[in-house]
Amino acid sequence: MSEFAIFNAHPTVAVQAESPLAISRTTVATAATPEGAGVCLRERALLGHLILRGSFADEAFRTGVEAALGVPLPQSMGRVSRDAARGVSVQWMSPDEWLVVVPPGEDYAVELRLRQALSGHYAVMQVSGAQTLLELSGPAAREVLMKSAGYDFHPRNFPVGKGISTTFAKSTAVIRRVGEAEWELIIRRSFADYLYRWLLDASEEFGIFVAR
Amino acid sequence: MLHIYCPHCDEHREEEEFRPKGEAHIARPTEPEKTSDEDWGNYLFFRKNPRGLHHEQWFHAAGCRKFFNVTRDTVTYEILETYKVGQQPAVTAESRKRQASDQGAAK
Amino acid sequence: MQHYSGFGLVKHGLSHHENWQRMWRNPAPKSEYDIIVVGGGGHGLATAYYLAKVHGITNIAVIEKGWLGGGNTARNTTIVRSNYLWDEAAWLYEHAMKLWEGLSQDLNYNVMFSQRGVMNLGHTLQDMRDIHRRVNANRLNGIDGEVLDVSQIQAIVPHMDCSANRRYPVLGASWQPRAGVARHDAVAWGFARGADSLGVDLLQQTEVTGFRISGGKVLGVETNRGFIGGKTIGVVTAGNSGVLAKMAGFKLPVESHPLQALVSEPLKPILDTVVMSNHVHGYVSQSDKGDLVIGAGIDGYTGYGQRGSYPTIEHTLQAIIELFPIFSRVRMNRQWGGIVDTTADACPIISATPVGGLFFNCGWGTGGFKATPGSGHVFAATLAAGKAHPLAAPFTIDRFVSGKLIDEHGAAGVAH
Amino acid sequence: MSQRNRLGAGGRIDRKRPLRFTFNGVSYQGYAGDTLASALMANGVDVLNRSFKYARPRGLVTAGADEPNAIVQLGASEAGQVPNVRATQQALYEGLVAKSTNGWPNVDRDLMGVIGKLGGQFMPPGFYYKTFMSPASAWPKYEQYIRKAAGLGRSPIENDPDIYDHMNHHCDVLVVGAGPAGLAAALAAGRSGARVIVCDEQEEMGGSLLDSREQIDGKPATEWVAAVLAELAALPDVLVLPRTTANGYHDHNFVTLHQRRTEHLADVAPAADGRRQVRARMHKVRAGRVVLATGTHERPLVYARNDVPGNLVAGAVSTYIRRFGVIPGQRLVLSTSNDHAYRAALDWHDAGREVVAIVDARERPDGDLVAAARSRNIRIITGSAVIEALGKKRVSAAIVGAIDIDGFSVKGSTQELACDTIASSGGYSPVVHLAAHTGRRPVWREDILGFVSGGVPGQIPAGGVAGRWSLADALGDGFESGARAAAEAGLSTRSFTPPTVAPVREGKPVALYQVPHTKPTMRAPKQFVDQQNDVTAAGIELATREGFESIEHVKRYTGLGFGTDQGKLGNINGMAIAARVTGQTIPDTGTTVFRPNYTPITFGAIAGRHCDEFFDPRRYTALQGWHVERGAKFEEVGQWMRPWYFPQGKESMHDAVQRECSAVRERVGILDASTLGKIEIQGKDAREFLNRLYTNAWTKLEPGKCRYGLMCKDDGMVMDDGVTACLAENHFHMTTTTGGAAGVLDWMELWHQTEWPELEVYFNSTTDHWAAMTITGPNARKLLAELTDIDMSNEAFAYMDCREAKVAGVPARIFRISFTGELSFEVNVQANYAMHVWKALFEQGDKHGLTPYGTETMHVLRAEKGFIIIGQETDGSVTPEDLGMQWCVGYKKPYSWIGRRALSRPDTKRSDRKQLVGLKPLDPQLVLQEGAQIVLEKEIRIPMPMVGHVTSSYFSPTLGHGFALALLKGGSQRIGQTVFLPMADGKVHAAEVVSPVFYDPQGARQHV
Repeated sequence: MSEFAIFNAHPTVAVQAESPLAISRTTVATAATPEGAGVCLRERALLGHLILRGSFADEAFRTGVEAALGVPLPQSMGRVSRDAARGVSVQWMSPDEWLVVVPPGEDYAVELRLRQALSGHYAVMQVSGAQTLLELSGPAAREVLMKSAGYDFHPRNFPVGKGISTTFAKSTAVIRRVGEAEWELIIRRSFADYLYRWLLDASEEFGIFVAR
Repeated sequence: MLHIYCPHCDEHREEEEFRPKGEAHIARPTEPEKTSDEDWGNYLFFRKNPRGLHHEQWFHAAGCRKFFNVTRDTVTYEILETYKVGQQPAVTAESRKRQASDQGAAK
Repeated sequence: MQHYSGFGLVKHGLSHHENWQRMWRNPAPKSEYDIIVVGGGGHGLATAYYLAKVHGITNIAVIEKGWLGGGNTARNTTIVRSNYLWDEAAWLYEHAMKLWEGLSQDLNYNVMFSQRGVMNLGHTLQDMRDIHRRVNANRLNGIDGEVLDVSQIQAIVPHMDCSANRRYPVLGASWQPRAGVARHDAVAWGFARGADSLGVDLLQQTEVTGFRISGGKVLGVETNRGFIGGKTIGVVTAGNSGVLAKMAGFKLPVESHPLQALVSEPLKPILDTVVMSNHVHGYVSQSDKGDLVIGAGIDGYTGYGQRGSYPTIEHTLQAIIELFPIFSRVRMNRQWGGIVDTTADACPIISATPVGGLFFNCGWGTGGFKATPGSGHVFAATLAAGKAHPLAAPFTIDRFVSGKLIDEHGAAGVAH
Repeated sequence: MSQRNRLGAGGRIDRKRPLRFTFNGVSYQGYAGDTLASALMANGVDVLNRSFKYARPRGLVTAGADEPNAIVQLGASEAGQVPNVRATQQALYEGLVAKSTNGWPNVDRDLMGVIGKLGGQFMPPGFYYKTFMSPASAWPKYEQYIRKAAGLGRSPIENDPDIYDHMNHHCDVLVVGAGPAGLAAALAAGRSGARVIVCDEQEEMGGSLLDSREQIDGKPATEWVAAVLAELAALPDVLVLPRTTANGYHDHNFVTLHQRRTEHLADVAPAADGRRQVRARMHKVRAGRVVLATGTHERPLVYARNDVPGNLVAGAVSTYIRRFGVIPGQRLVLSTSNDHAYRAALDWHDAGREVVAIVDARERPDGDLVAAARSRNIRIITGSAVIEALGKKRVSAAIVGAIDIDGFSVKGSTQELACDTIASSGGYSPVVHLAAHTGRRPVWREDILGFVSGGVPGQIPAGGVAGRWSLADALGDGFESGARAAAEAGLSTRSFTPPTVAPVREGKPVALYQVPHTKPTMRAPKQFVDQQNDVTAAGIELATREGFESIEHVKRYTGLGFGTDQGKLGNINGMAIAARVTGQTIPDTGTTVFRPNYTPITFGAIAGRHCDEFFDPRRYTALQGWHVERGAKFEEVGQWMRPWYFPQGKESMHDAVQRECSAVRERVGILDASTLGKIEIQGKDAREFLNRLYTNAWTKLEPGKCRYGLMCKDDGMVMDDGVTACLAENHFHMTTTTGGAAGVLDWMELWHQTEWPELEVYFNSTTDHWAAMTITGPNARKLLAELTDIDMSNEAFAYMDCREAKVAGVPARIFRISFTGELSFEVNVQANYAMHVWKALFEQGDKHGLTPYGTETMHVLRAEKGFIIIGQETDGSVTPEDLGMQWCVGYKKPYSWIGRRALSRPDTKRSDRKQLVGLKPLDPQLVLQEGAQIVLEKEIRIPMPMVGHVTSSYFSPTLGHGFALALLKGGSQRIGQTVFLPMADGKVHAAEVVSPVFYDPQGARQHV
């Protein structure tokens, strides 16, 4: 009897997948082009998202994760390990929890690799259907974040590479800074339409362009 | 609005990320079926509710989702320390009294 | 006691108001009283008044650490209603309602009890089920109540946005026409004046620092003005009840939380009734002076600071704007907080305690003001007899042991 | 158009930009840079309002936030109405429309004024407590008149067209106030590299420097202001916020700053570049240190008829002259207790108008400003004060008398000085409001005759608010405080040489609050303390006479400080008067507590963007698009939008639900069940964890099996329910109710982290990951078999099994569970693939009669089966036993699971508790009202004992009659009895008590 039921959620036949923003696209943005827009918004849809649980103190767990993912396990709040070329990131969420984001369709393979590499008290859970990643960029992007969340987004407190989770409008979001004026938001599926409309509304005064 | 240091995230966060969860260090009776109705009622409902130093539980709901403890003055709302579940507070009504009397003696 | 009337006002006006008497004396404490009431808020003063008036016991002191009516009596949103769900609570609050209805005349002091009606809105199907349940129960308990549909609501509150495109459209409401508001300070002052005139000593700036207890029975209180003897003591100190209980050596099933409220600038009449919504979590009425009086939610942490957290205020005004988008351009003048002693079943404690002769009346949570005369009336009877008045009997401390809670959260739960 | 009080030169207005505006229907002209107040003054408009109690004519008293009288209604359109705008803080713009808030038929001829004049004598404080009591029935009428007479402006009655928002900030140093101390502090902190925010409530930054007579570094003070602002603007981490009021100071240095972004442009925010502008923004600042540089408010003197238009505080005179180039009148009498107020007379004189006299309460005034007045040959009357103003709608003369301050009396005879303006100054009160919002009581300082901050952690008062009043002191203190604040925030700071300012020597002021009159206070003409609330010195005296000795009582009885100016002008005078008449000192009397807001703040700004659709999120499932397309009506369940029913054409709700119910019972229906909470649990102790959380047992649940579970709180009351599947030995998929999901997850975290950390288990929410579709009805298997790659037979896939399969090519977890009592499969797929599967089911479903159904049909079907809904059949007072669910209670489980102990408390053991039953109305067509109360007798007498209530009630097309679930006292013993349900319309319904399971009690249909 196996301890865990591993489940590949992806069909092997061609199936139209829909991102959480499928119903939201009809809402109109205020800038038709990225030029002159204070904020640009782009969804990175259908990525693989996994929750990884375990103990950082457990060396086997640490090395196992690094072997499976190819990036080190971040130790503390704010840390995100990233392999940009492979599109893999691992973010500290809690002392015993990490968020793993991988390219579309790779989540199952990553789970298998993790489960092969790990043993003892740990967990891997698929949440690819549960969330989506938005890129928010542009000169006014930080101000839009400041309108939406009480966290301190100043470069002194939020250098490039950092990631956190916090309240966002009346929902929550994972927020990562990936460039000088480039941010990633990871939001929950059921709140995606609300947050999409929120971002458009909060960005109106700066002009927002929504990329396809 | 409170600014609360999360001992797991190792930084201050805004109160909106947290939820207060009442008095800390209330242990569930280890043998409930052998516990009297009075003691069970005590465990469920009766609280110290102090005016002054209070050890209370908070939940970092929108952050790391960990419970932790806070020593807070319920009148000034000053937070004197936060510490993890399973740890004991360093600041207590007794320690404060001691501190005050030490200072008195030093003078 | 100087009788108040319109005629009296004219008479005093002609003599430049130089002959008004004090509303109450400022007596020195006696060494011993038959009954001591600790806490000079509305409930404590009402207790003393009814002890003197109904039970003829006049050797009474009311001990107040600050100024009369300076606690939650001075900090609430003045709503009076009795449309509670459960029999025990409904009977108690309706008892109070009947006393409210004659209170100005009884006290010869206009407490400005304004029976302008209270409306509790429903925004979900479950809200409507709960509203029907409560109104049906109220009617069978002899308490006025109706369920209103949206057009009936709109007729009473024409400026509320009842359109279907709100985030939480209004589906219906319960309506208690006899409910309303009263002038909170006047209630304390009226009871104080009435009690004083019957011989009760109102001892302000007198702080209880401990109880003298011997053989499990209370003998009196230690205060900053010395020991004051009394073998029957009623403690009515709302948010500070836990502190007093600790002095007497026991814990209470209460927690003290900040409860905030706010007022707008004064406006010309725009809202003629009291509108409450548990679902969006806001309630509003307009005072006779023109302020919109708005109640905020309770903060989840223990707090004696008479202030709460700012997000609670934000959320409250979001809720008010959800109901009344026209008020978005109105300004908030002032916010403040009270200390409410909450219980697990949102019902009060009117009870004997582990100490003989020592009684507590507390745990009114967010709902104390509306009960003021009723609370005082039944607590007076309880103190006079040394055992619970029938309406107070269900509200013992023991119910938290036996499990016989009277859970008003479900239907009356949030706002008052 | 004449601006007859406009000076020929001077002021910071732009005379090249005239602006037109109307006040009370009359058109006037002012200039860019004017406030509405200065523009009205320029046009000689004296009476701006009527007081609310006595309807007395009132004019401008101040030039700032402390103005009690000039409260106007703004707005050219209905939606653009703004009530209660202080004219002194409203920038003039082209086309501004304003009106007085009181006065009928108009502010000049107010009929209420007659009543006020005649009746004022009979309306002492609290008069309404003493009358209107008989007959009791007349009070509502009286109240109607009281309400009409009260209030200031009016609310708009159209929805607000404007938008508002919030901006969150963190900074090292927040500087409140941009006068000399504030600007110096911002500069010192900013130069150190600190993150600095500096805000000021006025249209222009600079505070007192904008009307100062003094020079800084040998140049006009305004040049220094401009240079500092330029430097601050160039610093990258300094944010300068003009038109921004620090309105509330909260715990742990959290300060809200209300920024007015468009109110100087129009009453409704104009669009910019075709985009909406935010009318007001609330900056929510968490500051390391706060430098409080809020300055002082000048106290007027309290003398008889001091409310006649033309009575101003002295500093306001200087402000109007020097900043706005406008002068309040022709002939000035200044009554003062201090040197500083002499500025008003000097400015007046230098503007070329007549200073009739300076009346100084001190015997021997002596200081540089006094000398300057003497050098101008201005008459100075010492040891005296203005004791009464004459005039009706404008001052015509001042009565001046020599006074004995200690004896509180007028000595000898008085003289009448003809004048049209009386300026007064009783000293300066530090603006300590923000230092008191977090509960610290201000402390009296006798040397400055004012309250200062009681000390707030992390807050540094600088300049005037700290009692440092000379310009040189304020600047020096500002630099020092800014540097200290930055250093405390961990930044290294340089030392600065403050700019040079020529010292101005000022003599000692005298404490004077209420000026004595020749008549005793109770008989003298009204001496106003708080003009907005018509509070007089006599009123305060009367309050104390009646026993209101605490300052809080005085305040509440008289209304002192309750106005929209929050007592900025009157509070200290009022306290001092109360102290004098009760024979106490001011510190003994104490001050009342200051609360937010410092000045009133628009509701919209506090609410921010969280209005309308953003008031609360709407949560959607992956199938929302389809539901909308199919015309679903929605029911909201804990933020989730769930299809309630799917009407076809013009079908009524009743018809749609009956059709959907029949489809499920006879063919097959499909429900979007994605909103159910889902929690994935992994770990070797997962099973034990479930054993402790749920009332029932989980030890023996095999992989591939599902089980229904109940959760209680430790008081034994039911809290949530749901089905949990064992996916593998240490791996479970839990479901919760839709509304309870978040709470259950928190609950599990609480127990795991605080009570049972030894359990090796991890769990996370997967609610949004899975889309769940319930396919239910006799044809469910047939339909699924066509789309599924596994054996769907009853033998291979039994009731309460769970299986993995591909549905329409998409991997799925299928749970064979039933909430309808029919053959049911709940198909779970990764949410991104849900729409594909859903549509594929409909492509195959037509021939099986597949019908989408909503929550209403779900409710009917489950109620027919007696299945409970948490929150409908339960209300926090219901145990598993009350629900007749003893089958779901693990009495023998070894661990005392949550809730178990409480079930044996005396009250939970009672046999006459309310228990779940079914009700069958005797009239089969009747649908009982949900919430109907149950009684045992047909004859209704009020009050009537109630024994329970209807929790759920529907008409069942399957049963052909109405039916209900109810909680009934001792219900399990009453099966077969008839009970009664009295309704509001007087009807009394009868129903038979039956089992709560109405349909297929053996459960055969779900097992097929």
